[in-house]
Amino acid sequence: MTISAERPLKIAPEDALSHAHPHRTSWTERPGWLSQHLGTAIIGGILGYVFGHWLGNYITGAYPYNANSGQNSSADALALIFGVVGWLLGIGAFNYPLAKMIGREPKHEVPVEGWTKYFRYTLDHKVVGKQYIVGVLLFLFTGGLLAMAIRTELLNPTTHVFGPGTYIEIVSEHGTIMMMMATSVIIGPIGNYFVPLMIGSRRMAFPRIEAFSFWIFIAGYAVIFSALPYGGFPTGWTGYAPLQTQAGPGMISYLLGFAVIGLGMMAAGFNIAATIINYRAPGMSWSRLPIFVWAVLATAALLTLATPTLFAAGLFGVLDKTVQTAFYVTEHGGSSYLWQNLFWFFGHPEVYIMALPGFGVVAEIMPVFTRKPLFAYKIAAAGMIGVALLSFFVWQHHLFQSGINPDMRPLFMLTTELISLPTGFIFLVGMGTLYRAKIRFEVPMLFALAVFFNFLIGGVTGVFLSDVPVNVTVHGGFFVLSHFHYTIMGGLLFAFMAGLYYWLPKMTGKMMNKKLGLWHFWTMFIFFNLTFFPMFIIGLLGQPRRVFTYAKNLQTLNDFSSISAFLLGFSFLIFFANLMWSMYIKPTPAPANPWDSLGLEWQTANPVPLYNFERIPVIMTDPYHYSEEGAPSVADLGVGVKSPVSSGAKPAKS
Amino acid sequence: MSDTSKNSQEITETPEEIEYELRGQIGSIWSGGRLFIGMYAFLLASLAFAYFYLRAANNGLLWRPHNVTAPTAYGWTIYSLCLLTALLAIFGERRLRRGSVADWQVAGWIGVACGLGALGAQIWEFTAVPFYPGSSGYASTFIGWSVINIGTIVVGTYWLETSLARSLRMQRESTSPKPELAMDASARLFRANVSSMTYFWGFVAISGALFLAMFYLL
Amino acid sequence: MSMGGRLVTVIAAFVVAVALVVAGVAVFLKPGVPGGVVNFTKAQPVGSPVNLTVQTVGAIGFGAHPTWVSYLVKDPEGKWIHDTTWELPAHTMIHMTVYQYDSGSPLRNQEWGQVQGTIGDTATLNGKSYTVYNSYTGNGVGHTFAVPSLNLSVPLIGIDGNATNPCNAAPCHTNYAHNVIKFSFMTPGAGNYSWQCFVPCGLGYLYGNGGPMSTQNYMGGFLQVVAQ
Amino acid sequence: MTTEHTTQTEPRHLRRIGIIWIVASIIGDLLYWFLVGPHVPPGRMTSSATSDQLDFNILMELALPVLFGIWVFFGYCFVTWRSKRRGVAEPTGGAAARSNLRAQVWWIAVSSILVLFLAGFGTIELIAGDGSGGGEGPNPVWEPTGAVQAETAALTSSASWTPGTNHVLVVQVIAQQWKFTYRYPQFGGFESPQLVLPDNTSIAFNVTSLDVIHSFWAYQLEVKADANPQENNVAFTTTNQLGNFTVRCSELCGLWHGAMYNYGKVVSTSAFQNWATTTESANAANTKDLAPFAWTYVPDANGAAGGYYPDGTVTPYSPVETYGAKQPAS
Repeated sequence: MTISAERPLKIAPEDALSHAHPHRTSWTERPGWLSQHLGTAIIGGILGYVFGHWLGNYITGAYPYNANSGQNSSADALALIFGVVGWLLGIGAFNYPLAKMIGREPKHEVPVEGWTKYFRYTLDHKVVGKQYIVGVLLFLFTGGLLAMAIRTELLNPTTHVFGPGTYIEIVSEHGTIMMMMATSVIIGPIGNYFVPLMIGSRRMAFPRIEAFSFWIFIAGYAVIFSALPYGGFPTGWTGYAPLQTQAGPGMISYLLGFAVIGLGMMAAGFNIAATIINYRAPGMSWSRLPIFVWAVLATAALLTLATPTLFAAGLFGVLDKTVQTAFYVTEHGGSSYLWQNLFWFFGHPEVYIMALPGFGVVAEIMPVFTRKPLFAYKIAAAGMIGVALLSFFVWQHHLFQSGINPDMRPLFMLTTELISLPTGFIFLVGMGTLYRAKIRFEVPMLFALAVFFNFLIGGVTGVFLSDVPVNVTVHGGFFVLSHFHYTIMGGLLFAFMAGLYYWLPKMTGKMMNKKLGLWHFWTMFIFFNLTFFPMFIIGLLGQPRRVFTYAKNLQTLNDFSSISAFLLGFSFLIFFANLMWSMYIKPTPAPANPWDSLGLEWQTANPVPLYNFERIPVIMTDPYHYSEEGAPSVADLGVGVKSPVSSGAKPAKS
Repeated sequence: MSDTSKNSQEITETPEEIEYELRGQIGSIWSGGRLFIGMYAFLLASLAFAYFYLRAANNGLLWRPHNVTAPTAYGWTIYSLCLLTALLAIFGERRLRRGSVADWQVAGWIGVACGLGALGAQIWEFTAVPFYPGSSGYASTFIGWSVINIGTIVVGTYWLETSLARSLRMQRESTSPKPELAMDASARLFRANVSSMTYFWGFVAISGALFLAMFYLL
Repeated sequence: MSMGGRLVTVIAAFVVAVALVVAGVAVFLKPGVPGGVVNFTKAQPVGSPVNLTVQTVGAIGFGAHPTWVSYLVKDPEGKWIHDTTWELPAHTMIHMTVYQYDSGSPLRNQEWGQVQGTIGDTATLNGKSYTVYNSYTGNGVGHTFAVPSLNLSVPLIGIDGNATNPCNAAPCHTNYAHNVIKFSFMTPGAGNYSWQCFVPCGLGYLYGNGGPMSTQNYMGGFLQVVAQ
Repeated sequence: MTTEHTTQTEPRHLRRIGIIWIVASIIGDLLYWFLVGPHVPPGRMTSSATSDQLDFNILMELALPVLFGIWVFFGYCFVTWRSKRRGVAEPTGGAAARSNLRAQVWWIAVSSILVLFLAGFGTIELIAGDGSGGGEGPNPVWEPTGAVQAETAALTSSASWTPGTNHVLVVQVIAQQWKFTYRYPQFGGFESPQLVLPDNTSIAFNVTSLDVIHSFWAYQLEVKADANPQENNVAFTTTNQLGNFTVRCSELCGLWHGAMYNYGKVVSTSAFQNWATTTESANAANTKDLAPFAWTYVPDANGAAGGYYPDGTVTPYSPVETYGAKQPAS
C-alpha cells in the first residue's frame, strides 16, 4: 500500500528518514537479550563507577594531599563521571552517536509496545513525558522527606535529633534535589508531552536528545544522591566556595550532579526550542501560539543560555578539588567572589526557569475554567519574554551584603524591581480573564488560583528583598527562605499540580479522583501557607538559614511551622494515594475532553496515537475563543472533522 | 488504554506533509546549530569572565607572578591546527556546494587529521606546562581553558568526521555519482548539517583566537 | 490483576518504600549523637568536682578515617573512648586533663594562644602555668580546646615535631611523646554547648578546617550540661 | 475594563471592587502603621535599624494595597461569577474580552510608577543611610563623616579613640570557622571574642574572614556584611540605644555554622572606654604576638592553610617569594 511518495506511518514518528533507505542493512538488529533498558544502564553505571574509582586511585592515590586527608577527590570524580558514561552506554544513548561515526543514519526503530518502553531509551515524546512524571516525583518525594527531617530537627532549639553535620547534610541535599527537580518539573513532563501536541507537530526536533535529557536527569539523581553515602556536603544548594573547596567527597557529588543535571537541562531546552521554532503546524503563527508554549519557549531560551555558566562554574569547582587549581581560593590568586558571580549569573535565570512554566500552565488553564478568552495575550507573551531577558541582569541582588560591587547596588535594585513589571503582567492577565467570567472551581483551577495567591506573597516579598536597606535584615535569613518557597513551591509546584490534574486525563485516559483531589488541594494550600508564612516572621525575628540551633523565643513559631510542614507532607500522601487510586487501582476512564477545552492538544485521538495527528493540522486561530459566537474553529484536523467551537460554559462532564 | 501505539492505525503521509516535516527538520538542524553556538558562547564567556575577573582582582598579587606563560609554541600549534581545520571545513563546504565532492572529502579528512593533531597537542601540553595548577589565577584559568578546549576540539572534530563518514556512506549506498548534492531528504539534511558544522568551526576559530591572545600573548 | 490485587500491590510497594526510607535514614543520616554520650554525672556526688581526662592524637589509626586527627576521652571506668559528647553536671567545677600527643603548628589566629575562660584564665603545661603561648615559637600549638559559647579556649601546646617516639594510633600511652595540660572551669546552667578546635589541623583540607575539623566525634562535640 | 455591556440590572462591578479595595487598604494601612510598624524588628537600636525599619514600613504601606487590590478583585470574581451561583450570566468572548487597552495602559503605568518610586526611594535611603548597615566592600562609597580619617588612621600605631569627640570607632570583625573575634585598632589592636560598643557613636565594622565565607549579622544593630577571605567588607552604623544584641553568622560556613553566634552590648561611652582600656592592658601579652593589624590576614602557606596546596614543593612557585613579608614566620 506504500506509494513511492508516501510512507507508512506505523513507525516511530521521529524516524522521518527511514523512507529514504527501505533496503537498510540489519546493523541494529539484535537478539532480545542484548536489548538495552534500565537494567543494563544500572549495570553500566556500576561498572563505570568501579572502573573510574580504580583509575583515580591508581593515578593519584599516592599524592600527599590525598593520603593525608584520607579522601581522593580525583577518584571520586572519575568514578562518578565514568558511572554516568556507563549508565548512558547501558541505556543506549551512545548507540547512534557512535554509529554516526561510520556514517550511519538513525536506525529504523520499531516502537516497543507495552510497558517496557518506559524503561528504555524511547524516542516518543509522549513516553518521555510520562517517564519524566515518575522522575520528577522521585526527586520531589526524596526532597520532601528531607524537608520533613529538617523540620523535625527544628522542633527544638537546643535538643538535636540529628547532629549539626547531618543537619547541614540534610539541608544541602534537600535544597539541591529540590532545585534539580524544579528545573524540570513542568518542562519535563508537561513540556515534553504537550508542546508538540499544542503546536500541531507529530514529533520533537531531536528525539534522541530528548531521551538523553531524561536519562541523564535520572543519572543526576543517582549522582546527587551519592552525596549521602559520601557523608554529604556542607554548603547548601548554593555551594559557596571556598567552603566547597574545603568540603569532603560529597561535594564532588554536588558539583558533578549539577553538571550532569545541567547537561540534561541544556539538552531539554535545546530540543524544545528547536521544536517550537521549526515544527509549528501550518498556520500556527507566533500570535496563535498557546501561552504555555510561549512560557516554555522563554524557559528553553534560559535553559540553553544560562546553564552553560553553571556547567563552567562546576567544572572550575571540580578542577579546584581534583587537580588543585585555585579558581575560588583567594590566597592563591583565585577569588571566592568568582563562584558567587558565576553561580548567580546562572542562578537567577534558574529561578525563572522554575517560575515561567508555572505561569504558562496557569495562563493556559484559566480560560478553560472561566470560559473566557485569555485576557491580554500579547501582554502575557511579552511578560514571559521580558522576564526571561531581565533575568540575566539581576544576579547581583543575591550579593547585596557580600561586598561585591557595592556601588552597583542601586542599579541591581532597579533591575530587580523592574522584573516585577513583566511578572505583574501575569496578574493582569489572570484578573482580566476572571472578570465577568463563569468560574468552574475544578481541582486544576483551584491549584491555578492558588498560584496567584502564593506567588503574590512571594512576589511582593521579593520586592522587599530587592530593597537594599530592607535586605540588610532579611538577607540570609528565614525571610528569604520563605520568599522563595512561596515562589517555587507556592508558584511552580502548585502549577505543576494544576497541570497534572488538568492534563493527566489526556496523558493516561484516566481521570484523577475529584474528591481526593479536593482534599489534596485544600490540605496542601492551607498547610503550605501555615508552614511558610510563619517563616517570614521567624526571619524578621532574626533566624538565619541553615542553623541547627536558634533562639529559644522562636520555638513556638518554629514548632507551628514544623507541625504544619508534617501536615503538608501528609497532603502529598493524599496526592500519592489519589495518583495510585485513580491511575492504577481503580481507574475511571476520562472523557476525550473532560474540561471542554479548545486547546489543540485535546483535539487528537485519545489515547494520542504515535504520530499525534492523523493529518498535520492547519491552524486557523488561537485556542482561546471561548464564549464567542461565530468564532472560527481552532484547527482543521484534515480528517473531515473540524475541531469544535466552544460557545459557553458547559458544565464539566466529570 | 494509555498505550499510545495501540491507537495508531496504519496511515500514510501526503507529499506535502513529508515536505513540511522535512523543512522542520532542516530548520531544526539550522537553528539547533546556531543555538549550540550560543550555548558554547556562554560557556566560553564564563571562562573569559573568570579570566578577566581574576586578572582584575589580582588577589594576593597572584594573578600571574613572574609573568609565567604556558608554552607559546604549543599555543600557536594548537590554534593553527584549529584554524586550519576551520578553514578546511569552510573551504570543503563551499566546494561541496559548488559540486566538488572530492574536494570536500579531501579537505575534510585533512581537517579531521588537523583536529586530532590539535587534540593531541592540547593534551600533551599538560606535560610541558611550567607552573602548578594552583600557583596563580592565570595558571588556574589556563587549566580550565585547556580542559574546555579539549572538549571543543573533540566536539568539532567529531562533527566534521561524522559529516564525512555520512558522505562516504551515501556514496556507497547510492548509485548516483554525487548523492550529497541530490534533492532527496537525506542529502538536504546532510547539507544542512554540514553548513551548521562549518559555522561551529568558524566560531571555534574566532573564539580560539581570543583565548590564544588571552593566554599566550597578553 | 483485580482491583484488590492492585491495591495490595500499591500498599506493598508503599511499605517497601517506607522501609527503604527508614533504612536510608538509619544508615546515612543517623539520628542521635554520633558515637554516643559519655556520662560523667552518674556516680558523682552532687556538687563535687568532675575529673575529665582526654587525649588528642595525630592519627587515630582505626575506624573509617584512620589518618584523621581526633580526641579521645577517658570514661568514668577509666577506658579510652572515641567519643566527643560528654554529659556533665551543671554549675560544677570540671578539672580537665589533656594528654597532647600531637605536634603543633602556628595558629591561624594568635588570639587562641591566650588561655581564656578557665579558672584564673590560666592553665598548666607539664606542671608549669601559662596564660599566653606564642604559637609562632617553640613547638607551636597542636590544638585548642574551645567552647565558643562559654568563651573558653585553651591552647594545647604541641609536642616536638621531630620527637623520636610520636604516637600514631589511639589510644596512646604515656610512654609516647606527649604534653600534659591541665585547667579547670565551671560548667554553666543546663544546655548543649558545642566545643571545637581552632587550630587548622585537618591536614590535606583547605584552611585545615575540613575532614576531622568538620566532623563531629573527631575535633568537635558537645558538652551536654544537665542539672543535677 | 469598560462596562460596554452593562445592562440596567448589572451592577457596576469595578466601582464596587474599587470601593472595597480603598476601604480595605486605608484600614489596613492605618492599622499597620500604628499597631505593627513601630514594633517591626529589629527595632531602633541604631541609625541603620531605625531607617531600615522606616523603609520596611513604607514598603509595607505600599504592599498592602497591592495585596488587597488583587485579593479583593479575585474574591469579588469568585463570589460574583462562580458557575454554581444561580443566575450567573454566560460570559462574553470576543475582542472586548481579549484585551482592553485602557486597563493595560493603566496597569503598566501604575506598576511602573510604583516600581520606579521604590527603586528611587531605596536608593535615597541607601545613600542617606551610609549603606544602611550593609556590607559596602573595601572602599565604601557612602560613609559617615570622619570614617575615612578613622579608617586610614586605624592602620597606624597612633590610632586612638576618645569619647565625645565624634570619632568613628573602627572595629574589625574577624570571622573564622566557627567564631567571630573582634579587633580594636584604636586601642592598640587588641583582639577579643567580646563585642562591646559605645553609645551614640558611628561604628565602622571592617569584616573579613580567615577561611571560608561567613556573614557578620549583628541583628539588633541592623548590620550585615559577608566575611570573605582576603577581602575587607566595611559596614557602618551609628548606635543610639543602650542594650544587648545578638551576632549570628548568616552564611553557611560548615559544621558549626549554627553555633557561630555571640552576644554583644552597647554601653555608655565612658563604660566602653573603661572596658576597652582594661581589656587592652589585660590582653597586652597576647596582642604583641598577634599578626600586625591589617584589613586582611594571609595564611601561612604551609601550616595554617591546611596543606591542601603543595606550596613550596613545586618550582618555580615559592610561597615565601610570593607572599613575601606578609607570611608570618613559622
